[in-house]
Amino acid sequence: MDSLIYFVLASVTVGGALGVVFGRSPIASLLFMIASLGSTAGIYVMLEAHFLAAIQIIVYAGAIMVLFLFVIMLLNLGHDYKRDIRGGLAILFAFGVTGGIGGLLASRVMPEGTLLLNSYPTGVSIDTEIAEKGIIGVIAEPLFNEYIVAFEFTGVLLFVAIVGALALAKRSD
Amino acid sequence: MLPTQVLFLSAVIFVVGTLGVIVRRNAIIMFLCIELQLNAVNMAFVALSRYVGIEGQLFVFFVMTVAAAEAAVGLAIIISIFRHYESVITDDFSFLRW
Amino acid sequence: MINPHLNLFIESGLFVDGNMNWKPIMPAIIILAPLIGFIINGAISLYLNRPNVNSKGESSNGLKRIVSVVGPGSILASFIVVGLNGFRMLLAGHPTTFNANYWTWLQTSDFQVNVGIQIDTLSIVMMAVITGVGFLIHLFSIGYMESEKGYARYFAYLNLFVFFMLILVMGSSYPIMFVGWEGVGLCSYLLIGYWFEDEEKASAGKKAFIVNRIGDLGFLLGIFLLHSALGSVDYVGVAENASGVFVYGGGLVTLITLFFLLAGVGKSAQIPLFVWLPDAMAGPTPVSALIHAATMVTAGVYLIVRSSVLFAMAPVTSALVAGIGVSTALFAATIACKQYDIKKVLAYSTISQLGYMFLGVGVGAYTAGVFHLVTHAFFKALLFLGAGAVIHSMHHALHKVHSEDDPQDMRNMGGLRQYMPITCFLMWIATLAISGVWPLSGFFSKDEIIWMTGSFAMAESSPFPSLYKIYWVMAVATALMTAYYMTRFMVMTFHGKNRTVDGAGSAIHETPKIMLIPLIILGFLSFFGGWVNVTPHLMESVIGGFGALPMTDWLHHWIEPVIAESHHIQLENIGETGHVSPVGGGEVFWAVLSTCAAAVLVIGTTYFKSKSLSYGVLGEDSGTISRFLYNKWYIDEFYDKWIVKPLGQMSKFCWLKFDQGFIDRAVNLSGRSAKGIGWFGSLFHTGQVNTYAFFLTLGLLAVLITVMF
Amino acid sequence: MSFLNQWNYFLALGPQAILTTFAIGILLFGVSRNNTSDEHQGWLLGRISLAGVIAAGIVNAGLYPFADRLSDGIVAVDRYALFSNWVLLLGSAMAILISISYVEKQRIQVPEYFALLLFATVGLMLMTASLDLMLVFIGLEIASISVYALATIDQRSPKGSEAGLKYFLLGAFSTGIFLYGVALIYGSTGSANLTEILNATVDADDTGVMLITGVIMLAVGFCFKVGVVPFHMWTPDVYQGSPMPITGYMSVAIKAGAFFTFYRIFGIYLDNIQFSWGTVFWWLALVTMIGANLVALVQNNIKRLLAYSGIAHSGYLLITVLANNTTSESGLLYYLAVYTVANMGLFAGFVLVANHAEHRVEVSDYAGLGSKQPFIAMALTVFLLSLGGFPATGGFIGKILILRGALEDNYLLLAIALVISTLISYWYYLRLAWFMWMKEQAATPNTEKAPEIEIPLALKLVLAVSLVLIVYAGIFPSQLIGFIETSLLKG
Repeated sequence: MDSLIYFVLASVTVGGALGVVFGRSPIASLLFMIASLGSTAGIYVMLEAHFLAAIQIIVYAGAIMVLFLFVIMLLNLGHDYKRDIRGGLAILFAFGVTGGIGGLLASRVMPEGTLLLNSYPTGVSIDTEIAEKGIIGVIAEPLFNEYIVAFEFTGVLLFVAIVGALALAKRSD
Repeated sequence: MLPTQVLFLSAVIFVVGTLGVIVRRNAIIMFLCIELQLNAVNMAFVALSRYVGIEGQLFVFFVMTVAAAEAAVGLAIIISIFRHYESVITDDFSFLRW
Repeated sequence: MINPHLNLFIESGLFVDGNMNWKPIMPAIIILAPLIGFIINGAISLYLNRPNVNSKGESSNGLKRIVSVVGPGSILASFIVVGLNGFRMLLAGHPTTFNANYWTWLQTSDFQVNVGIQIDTLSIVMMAVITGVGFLIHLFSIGYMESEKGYARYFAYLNLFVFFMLILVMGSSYPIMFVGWEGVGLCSYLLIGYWFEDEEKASAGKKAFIVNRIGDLGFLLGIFLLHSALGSVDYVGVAENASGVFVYGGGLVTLITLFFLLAGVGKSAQIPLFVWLPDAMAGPTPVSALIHAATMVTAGVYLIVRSSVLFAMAPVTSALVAGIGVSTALFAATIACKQYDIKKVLAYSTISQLGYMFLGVGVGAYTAGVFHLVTHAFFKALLFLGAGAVIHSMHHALHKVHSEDDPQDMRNMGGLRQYMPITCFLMWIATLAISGVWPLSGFFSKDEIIWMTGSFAMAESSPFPSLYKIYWVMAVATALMTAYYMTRFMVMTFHGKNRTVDGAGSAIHETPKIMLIPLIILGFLSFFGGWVNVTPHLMESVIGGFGALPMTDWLHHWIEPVIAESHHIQLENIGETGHVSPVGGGEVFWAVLSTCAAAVLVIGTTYFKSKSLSYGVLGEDSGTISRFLYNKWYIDEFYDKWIVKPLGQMSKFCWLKFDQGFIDRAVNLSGRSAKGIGWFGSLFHTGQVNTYAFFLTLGLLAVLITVMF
Repeated sequence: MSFLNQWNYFLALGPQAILTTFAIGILLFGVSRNNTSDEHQGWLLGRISLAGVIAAGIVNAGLYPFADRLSDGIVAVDRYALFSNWVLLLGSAMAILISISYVEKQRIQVPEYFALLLFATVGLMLMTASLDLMLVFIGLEIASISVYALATIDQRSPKGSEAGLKYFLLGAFSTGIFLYGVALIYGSTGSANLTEILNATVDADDTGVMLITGVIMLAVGFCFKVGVVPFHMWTPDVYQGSPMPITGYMSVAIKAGAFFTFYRIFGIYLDNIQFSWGTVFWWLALVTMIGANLVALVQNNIKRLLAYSGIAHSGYLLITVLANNTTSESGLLYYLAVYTVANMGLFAGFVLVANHAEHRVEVSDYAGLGSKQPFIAMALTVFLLSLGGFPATGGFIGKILILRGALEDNYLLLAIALVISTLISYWYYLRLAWFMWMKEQAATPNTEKAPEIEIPLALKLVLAVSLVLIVYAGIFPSQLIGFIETSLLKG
């Protein structure tokens, strides 16, 4: 059962991703993107990362994608662009290069990742910890101890983004 | 085993995102493909965190924040260029070259 | 018995007495004076360049006067201090090497370079030449550059050049020498391109710069290799450690010396990097005299003499040095035979003479190399300045009649003797000197190099005896050719009928005093300068007036401490040099023979060439003379068929096919192909984000493949 | 690791905190005033941001007694980080001084401009001080996002927007690759903390493909930021289109910050597995040095020229990452310090010649500068010579140190390539100098008379200080080298 659900979610994720790349209009691409992100959230649930799954839906698929949608609407980009996708030799080269990287990742890197993950004793799995403290608690502990500096500077990062966006979007004159 | 399968999935999504950046001319869709890449990274982190440790999920949290920040500035830049050229197709404004 | 007045100086400490602990006075002044001159002149030049100042002439005239005082004055101050120290060294007898470290320039874990100077017998000779000849050329420039726009700028550059040149010869280590080395290259670049409105001249400056860079590459790598091998890069340390680390004929020392040779070949315009020097003649003539004849181009020779210990241990490199030198000497001399540009002749002649110096240092005759360097500085500076005076006059004369003729083309000259008698006379001294006519300076220096080449070939265990024999033959041939082309140069310029366009000839006049005085001093030095180093054999023979002439072998003893170590190595490995030439005969015999040959060639060519050039004079002669004239035609034909034509063809071949055709094209081609690659590379920058992302990904893939497989 | 322990790190990040505070203050100040009417806002806010930089510098100096006290956690408190702070602060101070009259003349939104400039510096300083790849990433993103915005900030300039978009899209793309590398490293070593990565690789004689791939992707991310061939392609376009002071800032501060971090990660913490990335870096350094210098030969736009020059310098600096011994580390620090000063000085001159705008950016526009503005021309010539590595300028010492370091680890071929490419670079550096000094008469007469250049005090200061520093660093380098040697990571 699990593997069936995973198969469906994975198919939607990959299909959505391909839809983003080959979507005929920005809106279509965006909707494919949301589908892909949503099914990714499902995969997170299957990986027991409930908190991230929620964040994924709320922040990623929700807020950020809406921002995209808003801009696409604002710029009135709904219609189709024939010359949007590069054709001919370019796309062939693109497939070649990305295929090469994909091939390397799939044939060399990820098998080793499999071995590596298999080498961990099951006891180390974070599931027990999650069962003990709840997922929020488990994430919060390093976030507010080791990574407190990073967390604070994430605040600065968001502030910078706001200032930058304001400075750019504000019409001068 | 699920995490390893997700690891493979993340590789696939990453490659698809990369492909998108190379073949699309529309700045917004290129940006969406970059978001796909980030999503692949997130997937890898989550899959790995299952055994390696909780920090992986923490990193996803940071990556999402950065993605949000990038989205804000990136879309502002796209709006800004749209004001000048009435287009977001990158070929329409490739004046800086050679 | 010491003069009581002199004794007073000794007691008061101004001069040292015969003890060995010699210390220079105010050595910093020597370097700082030109620098201060540069700063003052540079400031004035910057001030004068301001657009609102240019309009009012009265203030700029006053400033110009300041420049005229400061420019040569700073060099004179430097020269006086050098002279003072030189005198003190003389009194000290066998002075110790003076080393002063001012501050640590560079220090890392194992690499230390101090900013310091070293004054020893070699560097003081170089300093004296640089400041002495430099001062005279500065003086000459006052007259020559009088009406030029960037007067102050010119003197600023010239002072800066002297400053860097002094650093080059005074530095106590190779890195400091490199600073001067690069600095003089920069100044040369600036001064070649001095008349910047001319596109061609500016590109000549660039060519000089690029070719010199190739040499710098060798220098830098040589320094680093030297440091890796010896752990030190200062002269004292290198001399101390070299014999312990390197073996005679070893690979490492050969490699290091090859790199240094590359540096020297670039700077001293030897085959195959000589192309820049003829082009460098685009600069003002005094600059050619100072930089491209007397001082900078000899830096390569100085470098080799400085590294004599290393070169003595590398017989292969030394043979290469000598081979490059003598080939360059012969090759450039053939080219000089066919040039019509007055400065081009001198440029090729300079290359040829530099070849002699390389030959000298290549056969282990380091003193002879330095000796020729010194005498060459005198007579070549004189020739260039004389040519400058001619060009100056020609320019003004042609300007007066609004002629577009080239003031540097010797075909437009002729018969200038009547208008510029003093210059002509002085130039003849220099010509005889460079041709090697006894008893002028060039005779002694060139003779010593040729002699040493021959005796090196005949040494007990000479490394490549037959090769050195060939060198010897080539060197002799070059000496004769030198006499030929220099005489041709003089005859075409000063003798025969005046060939300037109508009326211009009368406008030619003797140069002003300020330009003449340096010429006279240089003429004096060109005549007598060679007497400082005459080997005892010659001194006591007919050539030395059986000891009556005040000739010494002073320079030999003077330089000896610096190169003693290399002589020691040479003696150990190849034994005593032979005291015969490859075809027999003693030193005196060959000296007499060479001067006779040169003199005959000079007189002969002068006579015939002047006849053939002076049209219309022949018909007035009669009697025995007419028979002689008949013979003359015969000789002329013979001469034409067997000497002039083959020579001309060879010269033409060398010049057009090899120099212009091959090397010049190679230099241009390398530049153009670099640009072509650059242009091709820039094509990838299509401006499209997709392309850039594609190449980024491609790079990632390539890198991943590299690490994985 | 308790929560309270972390406060030490907040103290250690004092300079960053001060700059952040000042940036926010500038924004508030800008909001509180009706900015459109105020003509001298640039000067005022510029002074405030300069004060912020100086305050950060004072705090930075005050941190020296505390350096090396803390060795765990994700923030490094060491003299290396403090030294990189100096360089970054110097670069931003100069960028601010250059910007003042530019922003006034171009009517750029001043408060945002200066705030973003300070934020970018905060990000870079955070990045150089981090000991955790995640924190590196956050610092990098703070800096990058600020600079994306700064490149685009001139609303009237289409080229600025294009440059900003290109920089943004490719920068985000490289960020994706960078992050994927972090994920792979995290997976194979179990942590993103550099100390733990070091421990995990300590006896790795045959490291897995996953770690190597992660490391390479990480390296590609850095190579993109510093502009290493073939990841450099954005550089010329973005340099050309961005506002001139920002181009200067990019060429100096981003490069310096990225290289400081680059060296810390690869030279120190990934040193154990150098066998995996060494070959790649060797080739990248070679291709970068030769390629960039060759392409620079045909450039006529000074900003593009400087872009390729900057790429070439990245190639030189890559050698120090490769040959990570003490000499090359001091070479890296020395070189970056000198490069920052020289390049910033150069851009100060460019801004002046362009008359605080984006005109007159061709090499031929510099014809006759030597006679019209001798001081600027002289300063620019010295900076160019320093970039080319002429003796008696700071650049020469830097190059010597790099060369020496390379030879110590037997990278003879790279050393030769460095010297050769330096020789090539003379051609285009001196071409510009040649135009300034030699080209007076050859200037085309039909162009309209170039406007008289007024030099504002701030730019005079930048030019003079840079000039003095470059010459001083070339003639008396031992003090700086001595100071650098106390700041090394390799002790």
